[in-house]
Amino acid sequence: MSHDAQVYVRSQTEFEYIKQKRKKDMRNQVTTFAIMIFLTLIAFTTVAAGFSVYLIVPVILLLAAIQVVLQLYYFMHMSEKNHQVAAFFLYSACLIAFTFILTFLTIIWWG
Amino acid sequence: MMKGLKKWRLFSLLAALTIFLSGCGEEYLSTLTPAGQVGRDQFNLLLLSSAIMALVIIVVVIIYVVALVKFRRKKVGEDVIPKQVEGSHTLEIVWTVIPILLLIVLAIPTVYYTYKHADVAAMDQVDEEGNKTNVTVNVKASLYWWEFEYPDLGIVTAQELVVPTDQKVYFNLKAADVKHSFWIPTAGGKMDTNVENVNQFYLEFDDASASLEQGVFYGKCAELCGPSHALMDFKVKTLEPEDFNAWVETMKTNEHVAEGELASQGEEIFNTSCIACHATSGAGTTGGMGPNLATFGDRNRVAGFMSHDEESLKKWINDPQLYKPGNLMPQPETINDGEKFSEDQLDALAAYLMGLSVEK
Amino acid sequence: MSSIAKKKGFGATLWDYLTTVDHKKIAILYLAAGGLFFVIGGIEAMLIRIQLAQPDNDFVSAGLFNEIITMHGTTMIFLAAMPILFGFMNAVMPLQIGARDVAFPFLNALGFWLFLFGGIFLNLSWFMGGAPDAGWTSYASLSLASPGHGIDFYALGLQISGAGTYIGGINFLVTIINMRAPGMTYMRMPLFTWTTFVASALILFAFPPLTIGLFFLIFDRMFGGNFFDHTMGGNTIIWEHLFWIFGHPEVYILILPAFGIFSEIFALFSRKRLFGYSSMVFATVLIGFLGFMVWAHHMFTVGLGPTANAIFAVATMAIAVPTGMKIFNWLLTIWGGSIKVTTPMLYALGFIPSFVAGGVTGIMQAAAPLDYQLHDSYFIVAHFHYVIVGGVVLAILAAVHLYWPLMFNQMLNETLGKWTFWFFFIGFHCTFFIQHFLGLMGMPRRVFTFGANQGWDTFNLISSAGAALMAIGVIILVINIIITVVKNVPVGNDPWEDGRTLEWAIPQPVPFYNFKQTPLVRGLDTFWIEKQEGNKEGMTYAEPVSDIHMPNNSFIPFVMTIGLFIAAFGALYNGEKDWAIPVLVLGLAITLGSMAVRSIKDDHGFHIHKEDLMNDEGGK
Amino acid sequence: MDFNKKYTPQTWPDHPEQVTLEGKNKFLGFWLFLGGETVLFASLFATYLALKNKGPSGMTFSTDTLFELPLVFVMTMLLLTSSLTSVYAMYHMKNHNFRGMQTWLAITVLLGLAFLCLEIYEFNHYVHLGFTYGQSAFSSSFFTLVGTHGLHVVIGLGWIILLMLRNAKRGFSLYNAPKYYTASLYWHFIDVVWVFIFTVVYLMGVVG
Ligand code: HEA
Ligand code: HEA
Ligand SMILES: [Cu+2]
Repeated sequence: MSHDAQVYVRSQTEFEYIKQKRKKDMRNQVTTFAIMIFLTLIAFTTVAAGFSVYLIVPVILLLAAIQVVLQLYYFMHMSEKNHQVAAFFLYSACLIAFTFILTFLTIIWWG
Repeated sequence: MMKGLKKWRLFSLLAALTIFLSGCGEEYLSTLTPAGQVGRDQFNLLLLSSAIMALVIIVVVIIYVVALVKFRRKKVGEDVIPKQVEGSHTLEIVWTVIPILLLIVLAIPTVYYTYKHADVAAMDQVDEEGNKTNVTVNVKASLYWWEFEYPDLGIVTAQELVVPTDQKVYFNLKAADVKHSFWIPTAGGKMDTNVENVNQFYLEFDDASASLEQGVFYGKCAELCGPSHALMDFKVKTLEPEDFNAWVETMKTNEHVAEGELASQGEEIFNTSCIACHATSGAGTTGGMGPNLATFGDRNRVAGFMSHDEESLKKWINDPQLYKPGNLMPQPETINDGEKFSEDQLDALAAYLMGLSVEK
Repeated sequence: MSSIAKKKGFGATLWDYLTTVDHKKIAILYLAAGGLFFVIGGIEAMLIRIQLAQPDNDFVSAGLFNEIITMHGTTMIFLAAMPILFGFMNAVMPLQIGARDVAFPFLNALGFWLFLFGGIFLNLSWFMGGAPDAGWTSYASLSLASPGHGIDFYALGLQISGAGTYIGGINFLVTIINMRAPGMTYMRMPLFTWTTFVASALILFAFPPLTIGLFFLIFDRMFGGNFFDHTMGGNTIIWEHLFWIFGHPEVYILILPAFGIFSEIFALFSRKRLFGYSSMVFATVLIGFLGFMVWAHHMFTVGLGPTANAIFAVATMAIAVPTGMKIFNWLLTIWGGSIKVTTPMLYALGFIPSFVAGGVTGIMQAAAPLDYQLHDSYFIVAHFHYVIVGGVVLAILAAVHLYWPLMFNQMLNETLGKWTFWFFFIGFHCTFFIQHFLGLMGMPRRVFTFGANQGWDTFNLISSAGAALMAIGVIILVINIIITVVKNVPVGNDPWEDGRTLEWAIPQPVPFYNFKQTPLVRGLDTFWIEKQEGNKEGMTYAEPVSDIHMPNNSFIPFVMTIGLFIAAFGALYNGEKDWAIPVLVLGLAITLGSMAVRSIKDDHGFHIHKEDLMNDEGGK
Repeated sequence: MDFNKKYTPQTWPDHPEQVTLEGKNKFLGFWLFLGGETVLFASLFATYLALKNKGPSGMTFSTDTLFELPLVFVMTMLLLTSSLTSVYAMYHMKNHNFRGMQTWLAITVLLGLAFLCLEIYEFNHYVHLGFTYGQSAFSSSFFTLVGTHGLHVVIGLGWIILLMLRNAKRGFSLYNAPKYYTASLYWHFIDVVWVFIFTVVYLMGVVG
């Protein structure tokens, strides 16, 4: 049973529709990619331009976060349904990861 | 009435606990016989938490025993199918809220003492003349011995910490090789000596240690540091402030002269074989490869744990590895032209070392 | 187990077990290997107690003593407790949720072999120049300073066996999420499945930090890294953090499945539904979550500063609340039930006061200023043996009796079982209760001996005497097992008569494909529901009999493991022997090669046809 | 029933990676694995941040003088683009266009290889400067963090190449679709990690 996939034959219109839809999705992916490149460019230019550290660090971290969200949600399809469990575990991982980094940054050194 | 009864119960529980607990252990070593304010704070926290925990255990055990007595199958009947209860919200709230309250009772003093015992702001305080108002000790832990430097007083000692009573004594803790942990159970909790940073805390001592069975408090290394971790003991001598000041003065000025022929012979041997690692004057700063021996004759133990007599001293000198495996003192062969010390040499060394004293 | 052996002959059986991917057989392997390591760890414990029975004892030398405690702690935690629990998870969890097997049978086998060979590698250190001697926590300054190869064995061995555990964790998670039978919603899962789930999630997040910590240690010791060498800018506290980020969740990885086992037992032998099921689930998840936020309570004396200490102290105390929920739910489960004191139930009843005693001392340690006194003293040793032995080991012993009929279709002798219990239980309290006071009286832990003048003599002697009682208990258990296996009387399904969950409904011996037809789950405690409704078969089915797809056995997991095992020797002798790097490369090549074979070769498994299934009346 | 059943674009399911139970399990298991990987890299990042610029007394290496942004920028572009090309590959998988998928994967592999070459060049350069693995705690943590990422790239490449070779003659099936899918997830994840590396290690390093 478990390996048996019901074969579902699409009608021609359905097939055309879904092909169109995929194409559109793919176009969106390319847009996402353009945004990612753009974000990267900003990040590199802020650094190259030599603004204040207190400005640069939060900005590039934010840009990185946005970029990662784009990767996860679009390239890795986390925006699609069927990903609740995956999302739950990934967020848990991020939460834990965050606490580690926070402690390592704060309490490992005593000043 | 109910409230009074409860208070009385808690009080008698605490009283009983105190008596029971302080019956355990030796006065110079046990955390149950605190010798200063820090230890006392921690002991009180122990009493408070034990009382709460005893309460929890009693409640659980009562429910448990009653259930066990009332609901055995023999009692309720072989074929009875009990009612399949799902749960109870009321009960659930009860056993969530009550533990939270108990924990709050424990958490408040916990947080308070955490900050209190970490407060070393007064460490650098000075009086009008610019002298430090408090005694500060730099503790350096090495494979298996302790060095105590008094930076403001310009003296160093090893293996036996000498501190004044009735004031806060501040400590800077550091390890020289691997991590150790500095612990005087009667005086208060321990603090690690790390390799990469200096830890700070303070302790207090109420009374002079002279009245104790051994005349000293026991100190321990509390972090596994190698084979002889168990033997890395030190002793603490507490003196009334005047006595302490007197001790400091002699430490600073005391020039040791070997008395008698044997001791002088010993001094000679010492100066060829041992002086490279061991200093014999208490004045100075840290940095010796081996423990400073200026107060050797006043000590309570040889090598931190062997009885303080010439017999153990000679045994120790002639085979340190046997008695404290893994320690870094050279075997006699390496410092005495490839041979063990002869019995005569040992006698001489022992006489010399036992004569090193600032108290006699 | 014995029945197959008779039919097949030794060689065939051996091959069968070397290549098996069946969760039931892998369970047996885990149980056997874990049991062996438990005895080894137990013997080490006995050596510790003999040495400490009297002051100034010289039964073992100082260095050897440190090796013994290190190996005792490491063996017990990584190679005994966790694998035995994995054994029960493998044996029981898929049956409880109505699955044919775990999600990745191949990886299941791989996980087992990695654990076993990691353990063997670690224990080889005894014969190859000395065991690790820096404590199971292996704090970096000491573990870098430790001469010889002991610590290298520790780091590499744990790395290998840790990989096995990690794989197992993911496997269980996916199994539980994806392979529940129809009707088995999350809120109908038996508690043992729930605790397996949460424990596996903890494994998923707790083992990577350990992996990293061990890699740092390996690089520092064998490949010229500087993570912990403070003269090169390194920092030993990083190891302490990484170890405890792993270490604290690890203790919940151990205790949660134990909680699950006891939840099954209390319900079963009280003939009563688990009280407050949903709050039990909630508490399990909450403990798992909080378990990640408290690790620094092992580091109160490190000098992290009062703010960190205060935060971690309060966070630690919070764990008492969900744990308390569980304790009271169990009490209310037996309250109003019909309690039958069988051997497993006896263990469960012994567990409650023991674990509560251990738990509350944990809360005392959480009070940071008090912990300055308790840390690294025998009080800590008392605490964690109370929770581990009083919780995890009692659960393991209970589960051995409870699930023996499920795994082997035989029943362990109840009388001997009770003897085991009483010896073990009395010995346990005798050994460890007194250690609280030793700690308060100033006795540090990890001391190879102690002087006579410190007031610790009597208590230590009592403690050692208790350990002897525990050993007697374990020996009775071993005898019991031997007798039972030799007698080999089949008992059929539902041997405890009040079984509530699916695993008791399945015919005995369990067919290798588990369920002929996928069951339909109609509520919590589905077997109980069916029985109450008079269903003789004990199950309702979700589908007609149809072909079943099964995975093929495979020798590749074993080969992959051997590759890593060989590579570990190469790493160990790096910079010392000329052959080290070639051996390292060879080992890795074997592993990678077999991985490639696995992915290139088609392995679609096989089918059991409907007709054959119809004729098969259970049995093997 | 049969894994090798031939599908046409018209019958090919919408989510070929999640049709069979094996596929579902792989899919989920892989996501969980990525959760674990997140924590793994977090540990590496945390350590790197704690040890950044720490070394023996008198060490002259520091992030602001060591790193060179142009190289990192090129590497970033290569990897980002390869992420897009693997999206293209998955697009063709959904359309049941095997040739298309293999082609895009091949491009992905080439981009990945280029990235790898630059990384090797970069490491080699540092070693020549004297910034070797054992030079300091900083160097150890840097090489370990970035090297672990590099190792992931190597594994990802090996995996994709193996898949391409193995299936070159066989075409699509429900047996290999989940494998392609998870491989592409892996590749994206590598990119996610790199985003943090170029931000936290290089950009924040250059600012000091
Ligand atoms: C299975 C293993 C296990 C379990 C379950 C626990 C459970 C707990 N542990 Fe323990 N612990 C260890 C294994 C375990 N521990 C080990 C191995 C070590 C030492 C490692 C080493 O150094 O080698 C250790 C060390 C250790 C320390 C460090 C001590 C030190 O080295 O200084 C601390 C400090 O906070 C601690 C705390 C706790 C707490 C708060 C719990 C809690 O989860 C307990 C919660 C349970 C209860 C509280 C009882 C039931 C609750 C009620 C009945 C409700 C009412 C209760 C109250 C209101 C209090 N543990
Ligand atoms: C799962 C974990 C686990 C378990 C089950 C145990 C079980 C036991 N442990 Fe321990 N222990 C640890 C985990 C565990 N321990 C850890 C983590 C440490 C810290 C290590 C460190 O400091 O680094 C420690 C440390 C530790 C110490 C402190 C050492 C020190 O600090 O110096 C002591 C001392 O008493 C001790 C004793 C015991 C005893 C008596 C048992 C008993 O319960 C054992 C019972 C088992 C048996 C008695 C089996 C006996 C078997 C036989 C006799 C053989 C029969 C033979 C055949 C049939 C062939 N353990
Ligand atoms: Cu803990």
